[in-house]
Amino acid sequence: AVPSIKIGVQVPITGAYADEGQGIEKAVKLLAEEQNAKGGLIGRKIEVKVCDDEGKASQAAICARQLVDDGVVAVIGSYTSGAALAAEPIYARAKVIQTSDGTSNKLIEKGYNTWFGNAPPNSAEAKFTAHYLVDVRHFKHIAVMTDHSSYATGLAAAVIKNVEADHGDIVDKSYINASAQNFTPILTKLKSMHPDVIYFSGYYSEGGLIRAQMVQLGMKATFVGGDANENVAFAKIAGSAAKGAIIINVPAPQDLPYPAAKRFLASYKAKYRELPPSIYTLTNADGMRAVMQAIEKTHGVKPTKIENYLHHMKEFDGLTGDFTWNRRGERIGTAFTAFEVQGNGSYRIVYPKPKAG
Amino acid sequence: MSLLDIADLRVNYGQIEALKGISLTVSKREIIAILGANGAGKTTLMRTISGLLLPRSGTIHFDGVGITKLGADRIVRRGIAQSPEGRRVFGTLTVLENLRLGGFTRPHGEIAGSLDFVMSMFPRLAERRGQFAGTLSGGEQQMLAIGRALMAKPRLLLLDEPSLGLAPIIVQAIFRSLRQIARTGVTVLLVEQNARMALKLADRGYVLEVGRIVLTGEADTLLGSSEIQTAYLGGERSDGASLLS
Amino acid sequence: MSALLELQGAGISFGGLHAVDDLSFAVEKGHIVALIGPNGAGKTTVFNMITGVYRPTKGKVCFQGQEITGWQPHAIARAGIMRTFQTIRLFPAMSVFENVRAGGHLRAQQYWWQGMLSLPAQRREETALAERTHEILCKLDLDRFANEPATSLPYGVQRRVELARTLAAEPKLVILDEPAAGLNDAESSALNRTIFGIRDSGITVLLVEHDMNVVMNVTDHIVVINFGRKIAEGNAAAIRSNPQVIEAYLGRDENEAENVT
Amino acid sequence: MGTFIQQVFNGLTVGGIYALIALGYTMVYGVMRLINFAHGDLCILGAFIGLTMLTSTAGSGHPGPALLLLAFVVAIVLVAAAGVVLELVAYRPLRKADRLAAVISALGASLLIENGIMLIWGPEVAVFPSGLLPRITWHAAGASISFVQVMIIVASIFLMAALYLFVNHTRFGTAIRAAAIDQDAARLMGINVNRVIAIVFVIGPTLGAVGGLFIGIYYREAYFTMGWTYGLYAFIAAILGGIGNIPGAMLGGVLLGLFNAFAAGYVSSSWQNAITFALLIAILLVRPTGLLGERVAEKV
Amino acid sequence: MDAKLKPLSQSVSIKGDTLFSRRIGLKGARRIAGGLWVLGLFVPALFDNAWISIAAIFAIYGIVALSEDIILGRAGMFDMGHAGYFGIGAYVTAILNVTFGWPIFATIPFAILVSAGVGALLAAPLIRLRGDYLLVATIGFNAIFVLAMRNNLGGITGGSGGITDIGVPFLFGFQLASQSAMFWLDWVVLGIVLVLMRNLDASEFGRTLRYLKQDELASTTLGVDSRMVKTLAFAIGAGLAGLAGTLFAVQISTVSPSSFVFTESVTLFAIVIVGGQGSIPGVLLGTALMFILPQIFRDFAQYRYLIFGFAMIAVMVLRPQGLWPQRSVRA
Ligand SMILES: Nc1ncnc2c1ncn2[C@@H]1O[C@H](COP(=O)(O)OP(=O)(O)OP(=O)(O)O)[C@@H](O)[C@H]1O
Ligand SMILES: Nc1ncnc2c1ncn2[C@@H]1O[C@H](COP(=O)(O)OP(=O)(O)OP(=O)(O)O)[C@@H](O)[C@H]1O
Ligand SMILES: CC(C)C[C@H](N)C(=O)O
Ligand SMILES: [Mg+2]
Ligand SMILES: [Mg+2]
Repeated sequence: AVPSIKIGVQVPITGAYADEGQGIEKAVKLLAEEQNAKGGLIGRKIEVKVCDDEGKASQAAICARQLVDDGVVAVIGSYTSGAALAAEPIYARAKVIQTSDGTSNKLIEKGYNTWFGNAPPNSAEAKFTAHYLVDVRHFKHIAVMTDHSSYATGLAAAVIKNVEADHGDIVDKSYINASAQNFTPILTKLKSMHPDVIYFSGYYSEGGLIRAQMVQLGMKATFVGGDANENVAFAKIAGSAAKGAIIINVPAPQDLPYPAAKRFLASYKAKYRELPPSIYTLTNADGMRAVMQAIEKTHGVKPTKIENYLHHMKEFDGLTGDFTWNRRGERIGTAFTAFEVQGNGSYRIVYPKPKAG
Repeated sequence: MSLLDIADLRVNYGQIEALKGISLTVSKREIIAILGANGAGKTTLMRTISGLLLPRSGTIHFDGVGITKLGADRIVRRGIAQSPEGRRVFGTLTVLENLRLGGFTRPHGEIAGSLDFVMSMFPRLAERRGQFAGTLSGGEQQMLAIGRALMAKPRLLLLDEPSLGLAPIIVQAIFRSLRQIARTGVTVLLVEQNARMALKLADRGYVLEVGRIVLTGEADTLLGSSEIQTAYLGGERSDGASLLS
Repeated sequence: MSALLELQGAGISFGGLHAVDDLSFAVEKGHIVALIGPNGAGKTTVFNMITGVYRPTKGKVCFQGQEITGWQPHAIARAGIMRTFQTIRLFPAMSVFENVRAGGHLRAQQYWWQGMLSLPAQRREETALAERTHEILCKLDLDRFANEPATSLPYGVQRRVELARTLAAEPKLVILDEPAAGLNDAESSALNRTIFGIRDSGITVLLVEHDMNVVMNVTDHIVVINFGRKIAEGNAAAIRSNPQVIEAYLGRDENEAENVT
Repeated sequence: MGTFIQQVFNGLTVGGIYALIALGYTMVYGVMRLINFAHGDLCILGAFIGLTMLTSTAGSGHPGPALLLLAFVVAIVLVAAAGVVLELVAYRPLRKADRLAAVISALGASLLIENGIMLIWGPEVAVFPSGLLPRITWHAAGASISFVQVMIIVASIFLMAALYLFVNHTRFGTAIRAAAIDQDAARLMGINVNRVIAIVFVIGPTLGAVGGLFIGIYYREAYFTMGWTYGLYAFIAAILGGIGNIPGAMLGGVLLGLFNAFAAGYVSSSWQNAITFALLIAILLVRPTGLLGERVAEKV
Repeated sequence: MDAKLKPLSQSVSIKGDTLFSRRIGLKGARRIAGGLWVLGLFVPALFDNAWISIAAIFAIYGIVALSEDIILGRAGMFDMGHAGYFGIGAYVTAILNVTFGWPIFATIPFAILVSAGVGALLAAPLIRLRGDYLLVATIGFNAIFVLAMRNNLGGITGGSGGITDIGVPFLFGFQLASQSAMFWLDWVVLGIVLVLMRNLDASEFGRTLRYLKQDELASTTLGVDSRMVKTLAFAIGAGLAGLAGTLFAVQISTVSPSSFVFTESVTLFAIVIVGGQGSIPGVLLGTALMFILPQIFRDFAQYRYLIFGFAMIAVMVLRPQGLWPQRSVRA
């Protein structure tokens, strides 16, 4: 029989980001199944190998070795930049394609050929964020909060740099510990500084709590969160306090106008009886789709050929919009939006102003 | 009528058989001395009667009722209290709390009276009533252990080497009180190394050897027996324990 | 000749309690000295002060003319004082052999890294240590228990093991806290001979004991304390007839058993 | 000033929760010398059970506080039952063994409960319904304190005091303390040690379930690994106060909460835990058995 | 009189077991252990890369667990922060190699010395603490260490993502890049550590640790300088853990705080107890169970820790002394 094509999934199946990891796993498996139902890829079945990196760098490195030892062609994941970073050199040395939603700029600094970010990098997000905070909303006093992850620290630093370049005033930069729950001490301190806005560059699990505790403490400042706050759990955790919070990211799944995206969401819902937790289920699905397309187009699983194809592909028709990859594996060609969380937990795009109709 | 009736009791520590078929009877108001060399199984016997060890076979009857399989706490409620080897006082509780615990099974109202009795028997305990038992001297702890057992107002009092570590004057006092206590209707089972004193006090005695009863009789007879004389009362030992000389 | 061990006005208090107060006495080299007194008189506390387990709050302790007040226990051991405990303290998960070998700790010269590298000098020393331990076990008639777990043995044997452990350190002074407790008369007579044997091998002995069979028959000198203070001092005959000692400690008659009935 | 007062309340709220959990640690430790590493997970089990009650009764038309009370009762009963079973299965067989064996058994139990929770309730964050309690917030001198916070602080003080009185001023309490020191000797006093231990394993988890549910109500979320984190902090609180000592656990919990608040609020939020731990170590160096721990010298 | 008195000398039973026969037993066990180690050398020839890397990880964690056992199993000090020392070694190697370009082998002495130094420095004041209080203090140390690494202490630890892309060791001009080569390196170091541990147990210092564990007061009155000995035990344990840290950094090629968190210390602690305190084969068996099984049973994904927790309880209840307890007298 012809050997199967092995695709790895390295994501947090357990831990704080379990729902995101499981969403990615589900998306990849769904795509593989659909493809196999069509007779597979270049005549070979796709076999998905999953490894739980728990969202931790250490476990990610172990996963990377395991998946490499399993003989995968490409790996989808991980969700967090930290886990993707730890695995990156291992995949690069083994010539395994890696596509992840990790947006930390560190991921592209090393210039590995095997790296393909399926979400736009932090540098772009930071530029947009600074513009939004300073030029659009005209916030006078900006407080920045971040956790210690590679992604959040990098994003916070980039936002601060861009805000300062735009002549905005950063009143404070504070660190929190991810996995903590009590942020009232730090918020109390910030409250006494009277910021107009608190920008949080970490993940939704803390973002939701921060937002809730701001309201509990009677803080009037606006909450603006980075892309990792986009997850259905944000609004659930923040509860009634979620209303009015702003999140900056590429458009959310429901806001994707493309037919392919609508189809994908429908079959996802049919199969798993729920919607994906965030847009990253779809960006990673795009990663998987791009890899499959490359294998198909190059008629094989030669890493160099696949890399080459992906780097030079013109306008990939993504579920999350058309994009291309530059030489460094950076995703190019997706616009950011700022959206506001509504009372029912849905999002409304507030900037750029949606064109009527 | 016999108060305590033990038949063919066998007790093991893992593979080691510590009691190899012990039978004995104790009548009401008797004072019984149990003698035996180190490791003979005296403590094992006491612990088994109290229910801290489960025998492998054999039976124990107290006042006609089988208590062989009863838990230690239920046995106390039936009227058997023990002052254990090694004293086992509650170190981080005060002397007073220790004594009160001795009366744990008794109605609240009766405790005060017993406290007075014990404190008059051991005035040192009254002086030290607020001190943590763990910081008492060895002898003071021994007094506390005996006093605590008395607090239960038992019908059968088990004393495992009560004279251990006590000054001669206290030992005399304790043995005098034991006689008094026995007169009030308490039966006493006494393990002692101080064989002479124990046999002077006791009505009858048993001699244990490697888990078996090897000798029993009236205390006076035992005191006069040559075996007891040589083995326990200071005669020469055959065993080569005369050392470094 | 000056005393081997000397206490000068030593005292310690716990909270408000003066457990030992202004106590002075001396132990001459080569003697067997007993410290006696009622329960709670402070005897064990005195031992604890001498061996550094407690730090005296008053006075001085001198050993071989050198002040050792407040030294750490291990330093005092190094100076040549070894002790046993009122409640036996053997290493519970070790055999008799291993327990006694532990006494030779101070005799071992090896450094930790020599041990880890198993250098020849270290191995030679190990053999010597094992041989010496066996000698002591034989001397105290413990050789047949050598491989028994120490704490499952009968009480009397455990006491002897503890004694052997102190002797393995080749001390100048051994301090014994109630060595005869739990022994019957026959056994305590045997203990008397052991104590003489220790003295004859050149080691000074200081002991606490309530067993008059031991105290009156082996000691060269007796110190009596009550409430932490010395109330009498002298040889056996003198102490036996001292009214204060009789009243506080011995009771009406030393051969007290007769008086019980 | 307002900021300071606010920080005190911030600390007290969390400290109260730590204290409730720490009391359970200290009780079990006191009697069995066992660090019950599964205690934190039992607490969070309480939170999840309570959550299930709340979501399944939501919309039944009964008033919020009544539903909340029901949730507390059910959580307490089930968690206490789990505690007793745990003792029976994982700890009782090890009573005579090296105490570390029981500690490892407790770690195993912790993993078991934690992952059991994950399998039942899923690995994602579970969110509590809002609006169960009056949304009252008091504002004074620039500080805000909510009804939930007051409830947590008051309840933990009340439960601690009740427990203290029970343990130190009742016969049964003395029995608990006696069993804590020497089980065989306690049995010789007529104390049913098995029952004492079973009751301790009812009291500890009961307080834990209350603490766990408070966490859920206060933060409005629960997830399966949370028990480990809270358990660790509560254990540290118990040690800080002197493990085995009831007011100590309370004091330790509150201090830990305050340290956390002040470290994050006045020094550095990113070094918050380091500062807290450094303070903890410093305190232990000065008082090696905790603030209120027993200091009975070993008598030889 | 119902029986005759027997001579007293029979009142104590004497077991036939002699020191000599025990020695044979011990030697036999050592031969088996040595044989297994030699067999291990053939792992790369017989298994695929997945298994070789599991074997390499086993060797590394085996060393850390053995070093924890010096402190916990032998000296009886509750060290629940051991992953910290392991981490120090790994970070020293990572920083020297990645930031300063040192060859891996040159970093080893520093990894050992820095960990040992921190171990000694911390232990010196902390060993006054007993039992659970020491346990919490060491947890505290571990937490502080992890936080310091997360906070990118001095700008050299790389924050929570840690340091990636650690190089491979060179030996006599050969690059030990393949998984088999790395495995042999780990395996040889494990062998050396095993010999050191065995020697330790047979030396006065090793015994002194056990005296302290069983009765500190009695030990000090026998002349044991407990402070010094305990500090030294911490230093040696920490130093060996640091050595393993180097190997870990090389094997995983990434160091990050999450590898050295308190939970890892708990696992190390558990290995020693599950395997058998003070027992070399026990600790290795414990390592195999606690670190390797979860790796092998990855396919059980969600159930694996549930099963694992259940197994921990079962092992302790059925074998409270550990799977392979130290050969000692049974009390
Ligand atoms: N916990 C135990 N485990 C194993 N063996 C034990 C245990 N306790 C006692 N033994 C053994 O059982 C036998 C009887 O011991 P026991 O303590 O009953 O003797 P005893 O007559 O009270 O001696 P002593 O005069 O020393 O108090 C001894 O051989 C002893 O070694
Ligand atoms: N650590 C301590 N804290 C408080 N009191 C103590 C402490 N140690 C000893 N004591 C008290 O000091 C007194 C002397 O105790 P010590 O143990 O020295 O007596 P002893 O003479 O050895 O008595 P025994 O013959 O009964 O052993 C006792 O009253 C005891 O309660
Ligand atoms: C999926 C995203 C929330 C991940 C985040 N942007 C990161 O790089 O870690
Ligand atoms: Mg006995
Ligand atoms: Mg004494």
